[in-house]
Amino acid sequence: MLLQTEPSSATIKEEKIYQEMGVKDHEYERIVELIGREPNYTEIGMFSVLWSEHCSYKHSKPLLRQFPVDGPHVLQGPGEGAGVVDIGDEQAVVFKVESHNHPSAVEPYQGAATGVGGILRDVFSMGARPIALLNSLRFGPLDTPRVRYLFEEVVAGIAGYGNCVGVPTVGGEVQFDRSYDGNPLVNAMCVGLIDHKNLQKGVAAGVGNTVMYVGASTGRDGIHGATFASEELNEESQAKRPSVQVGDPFTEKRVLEACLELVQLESLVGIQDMGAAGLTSSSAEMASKAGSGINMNLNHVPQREKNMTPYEMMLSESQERMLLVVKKGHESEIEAICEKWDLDYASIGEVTDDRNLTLYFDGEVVADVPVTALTDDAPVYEVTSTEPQSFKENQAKQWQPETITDYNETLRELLRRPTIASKEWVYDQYDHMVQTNTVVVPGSDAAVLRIRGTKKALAMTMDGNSRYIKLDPENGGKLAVAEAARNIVCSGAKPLALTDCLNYGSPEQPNIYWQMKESTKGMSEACRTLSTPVISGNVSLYNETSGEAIYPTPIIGMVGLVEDTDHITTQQAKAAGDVVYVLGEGSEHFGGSELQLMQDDDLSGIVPKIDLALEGKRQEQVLTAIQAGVVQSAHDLAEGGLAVALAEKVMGTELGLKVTLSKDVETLFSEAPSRYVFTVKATDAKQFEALIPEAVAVGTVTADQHVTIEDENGQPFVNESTEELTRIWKGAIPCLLKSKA
Amino acid sequence: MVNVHVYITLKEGVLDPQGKAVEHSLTALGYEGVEEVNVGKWIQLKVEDGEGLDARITAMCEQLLANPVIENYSYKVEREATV
Amino acid sequence: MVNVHVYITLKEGVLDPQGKAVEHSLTALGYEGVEEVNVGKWIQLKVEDGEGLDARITAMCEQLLANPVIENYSYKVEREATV
Amino acid sequence: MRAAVIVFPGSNCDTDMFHAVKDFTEAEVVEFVPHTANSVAAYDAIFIPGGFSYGDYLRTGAIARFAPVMKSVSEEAAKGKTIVGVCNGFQILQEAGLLPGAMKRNKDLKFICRTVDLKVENSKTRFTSSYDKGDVLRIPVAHGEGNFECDDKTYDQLQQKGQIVFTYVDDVNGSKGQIAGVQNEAGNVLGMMPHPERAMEAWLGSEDGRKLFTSVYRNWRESNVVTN
Ligand SMILES: Nc1ncnc2c1ncn2[C@@H]1O[C@H](COP(=O)(O)OP(=O)(O)O)[C@@H](O)[C@H]1O
Ligand SMILES: [Mg+2]
Repeated sequence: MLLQTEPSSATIKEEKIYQEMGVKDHEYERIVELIGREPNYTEIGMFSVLWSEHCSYKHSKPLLRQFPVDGPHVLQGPGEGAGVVDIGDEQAVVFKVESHNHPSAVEPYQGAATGVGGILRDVFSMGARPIALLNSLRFGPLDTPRVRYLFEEVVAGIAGYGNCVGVPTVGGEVQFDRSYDGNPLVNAMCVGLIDHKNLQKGVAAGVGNTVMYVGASTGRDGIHGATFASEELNEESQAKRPSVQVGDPFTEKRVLEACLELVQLESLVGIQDMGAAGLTSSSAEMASKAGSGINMNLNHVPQREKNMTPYEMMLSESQERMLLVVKKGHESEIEAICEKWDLDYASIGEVTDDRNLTLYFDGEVVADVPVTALTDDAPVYEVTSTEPQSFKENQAKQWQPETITDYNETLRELLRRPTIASKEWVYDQYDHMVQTNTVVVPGSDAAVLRIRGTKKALAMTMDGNSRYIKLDPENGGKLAVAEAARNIVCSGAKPLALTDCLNYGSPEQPNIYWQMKESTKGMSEACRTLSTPVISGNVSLYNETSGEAIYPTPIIGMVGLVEDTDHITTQQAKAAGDVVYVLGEGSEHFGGSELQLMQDDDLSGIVPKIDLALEGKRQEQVLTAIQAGVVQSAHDLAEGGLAVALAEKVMGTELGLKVTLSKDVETLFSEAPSRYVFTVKATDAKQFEALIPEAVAVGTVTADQHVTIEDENGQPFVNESTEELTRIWKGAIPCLLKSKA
Repeated sequence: MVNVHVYITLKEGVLDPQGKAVEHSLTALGYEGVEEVNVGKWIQLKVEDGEGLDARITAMCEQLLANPVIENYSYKVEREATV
Repeated sequence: MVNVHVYITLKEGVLDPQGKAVEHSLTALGYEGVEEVNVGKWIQLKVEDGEGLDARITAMCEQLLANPVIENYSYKVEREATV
Repeated sequence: MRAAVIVFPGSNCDTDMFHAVKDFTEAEVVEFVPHTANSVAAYDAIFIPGGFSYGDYLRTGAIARFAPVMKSVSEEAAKGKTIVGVCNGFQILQEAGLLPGAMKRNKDLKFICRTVDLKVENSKTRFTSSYDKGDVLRIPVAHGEGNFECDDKTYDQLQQKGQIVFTYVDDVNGSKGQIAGVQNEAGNVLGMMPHPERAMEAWLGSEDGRKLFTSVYRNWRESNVVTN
């Protein structure tokens, strides 16, 4: 009866109702051509979500093709729920990143929470047990109540979901910048561990096999979430959402445990989570991958609300649901496991050979479209890309920092910058220890988790610095990949592969498309040089508020393998008397640096250039030295440069540092890449120097709990107690949050 | 001062896992015929009486006490009987 | 079926960290003269009417809905007007 | 010693607890026991792990205490069996009336995960006999509702009867008397918010939790020497 209120095929065409769903005129015409008639309301709804950027990558596909996706260890590249990399002993690591930017802007707690839920399902639907979560967050400055609210709620949402499911949140990053004021970024990454034999695929294979629904029941949550994720935010965004998706981590935990039992069954043919575009995308994609068709009877879909229409059921983004294909006659095996975990389930359809997605409701066919039309035939756009004027201007401009008179004060100020300040306030709320595998907890360059029963461990990190990319996208793309790899190497691991989340503004803007093109080009090149293929990823476009795009923000999630847990290294200095070494030189280019932002509150000029060959060479040297056991601590230089990195080496410890450095802004605050600080036992110094001859001994770790930097004449120009530095660095974010003015 | 009681509940259609869990548990405990359990909030506060009281309470609810994206609220003002 | 509203609050004397935080935030937001904020629960449920209704509701409250160690509860039954 | 680790829907420290008992005591049997089990009578020690049983909906532990297995846990508690509840396990034991007090949300309303200093207040218990009174242990906490509350009369009793087993050295969550762990009057049921099972290996941060498990094991062995 509600069906009658839906517009007819003719009305949809005449009144261009498809436009409200984000379908363009020419796309509508193409749909009509593909299915040979005018689509009804349910059908156009299905096309609108599957042809949205979020599901079809219609603006990003050509760019994604640049990425190297193969490698000797890659078992599964992009295309499934998550990528898979072999780590030996018949085990593999599974990981992927996902954005939940738009939902988090509207309802930060639930938006972030359901983002975590979604990425967990991507990983356990592969058959892997999730062992770690990470997150990468971007907000405006913490100087408005709205941004503080978004920040606090996003963190609480991530904590609320991950903690309850019992997967430790072990790492991530947070940056604050004006460009994210109205459009925060919430990217969540999940890492799982799997035995090769359990590896699953999302395929609807085997004509006659049963399509089963498992998990939470379907409500009217987040209808049109996928299209919503592909649109710019505006005041109507809120009104547009019939209802926000609410996560239920308790159900997720049960779905997780049930799925890990289900994947042991011979009779399970395929499994995929119902993510964005819910039942539509999972069914169409599973059929597409198998070259099959699916018939479904929507009356059998477990429903939470009354009188749901086929349109609503197909587009609902209710959380904690999975779609399964099961060998005919074996449904009861699935049912038994679902009952054990107290989950809803239903047989809702079967696999066919007609390559159509055919939906029945109340005995009638309510949708009947070729699977390929929904998936493979989605449009792909070659967009115009125009280099913005500002790029040339910045390349021609050498930004000069103001002369620094008080280095001590500059260091203090830098440590207080929210982007540099300790993120303890954040990760204290995350259970980062559950499952008792976390060897290196948040607070070092990368988190490290042991793999029980082996000598191996996994290192993982998320990184991305959009300020460099904004000024110089190609070089910035390289920097992002290199930084992630550097963090992995510092912890004693060899980078294996990466996952990426591409967060940008509207691709329909030539200048933005140019950013996308250039930065992904740079990323691809870095991936090749550093041998870190891209095994999975996610694209989030239209991150704009009132026409203002965010900085181009590709985020890298990287995982590395520690061959022997003895190699695990952290950034903290270990003992007084150890020698402090610096590897790599500063640069005269300060474009995009934290120092520039601090002094100018704006970005401009040339950013430090990266030499990928040198980057690769140094990473090898560093890893070799760490594996040789001659490195006590290793830390890469990032925001704030050497001075900040030195301070970070003793934060929270009972140690200090005394080093001699030349008193200039390049040495101390440059954010040039490929730089590290190490501490080495005096007795290992010779061996260390033989392995990294370019490293320069600059001083020693002390017991006097002061960070002292002297010039060549022995004049100290930075001298501050470890306690005071720690206080500033740890206090900065809590202090900003308390200033409720 | 007046006593204000604010009642907050999830909007219709928004998933209420808590309500579901309680309903499930009550049924398991043998209470039959329990339905549509909803767990909401009841916030009590004392506020200065006087002009614009309703506007003030509404503002507090919308700004802080309730989350208008997923919650509905209502309130009741209770004046102590003056002797 | 009748609608039952259960109201749960912390016992007097038990410090309510949530209430305190809300009070603090309201004051910080510029709402003056806000006092004694208490955050409690409001549980709505539909229960079969009939004999022993009060006893049933009381049992549900004491057994599950409230924790008598730190909470007090009260309830209200609402019957839809029969035409 | 035969040990049970109880698993509720939503438990998530069950495996960690299992490893702590299995890898660090000489218990002959360590088994997961589902919430649906009717009896735990076959076990000498019963561990209730942390997590979010039933999503912690309504109140932490409120729904779990009615799980079928809890009836038997209560019976065994009354018989003097050793019962240890950690974090959510503690909350469940409170809801079940096997331990005093109740938990409120942490004083700053945030979930806290961090390693804290814990002081042993009573080392004459079957859970802490391998420690010394006054020992300060490094043990992780991970909870949103660990703010221990009880009335003054109960608090006095806890003090007088030596039921306060652990306190926080610093005010971590607002708990009355900075209580982190208590035992029942009979001394066979312990509840604590910090996670000793996460403090078993130095390279993961701390091994200060080991002695809790060895105490439980040793006490069991000593009281069963005759029959063995
Ligand atoms: N959102 C977050 N969640 C968890 N851990 C975080 C988060 N943000 C930062 N951290 C942790 O804080 C530490 C410092 O982060 P960051 O400054 O980004 O390091 P780096 O510059 O070496 O990448 C890391 O251990 C990181 O994992
Ligand atoms: Mg780093």
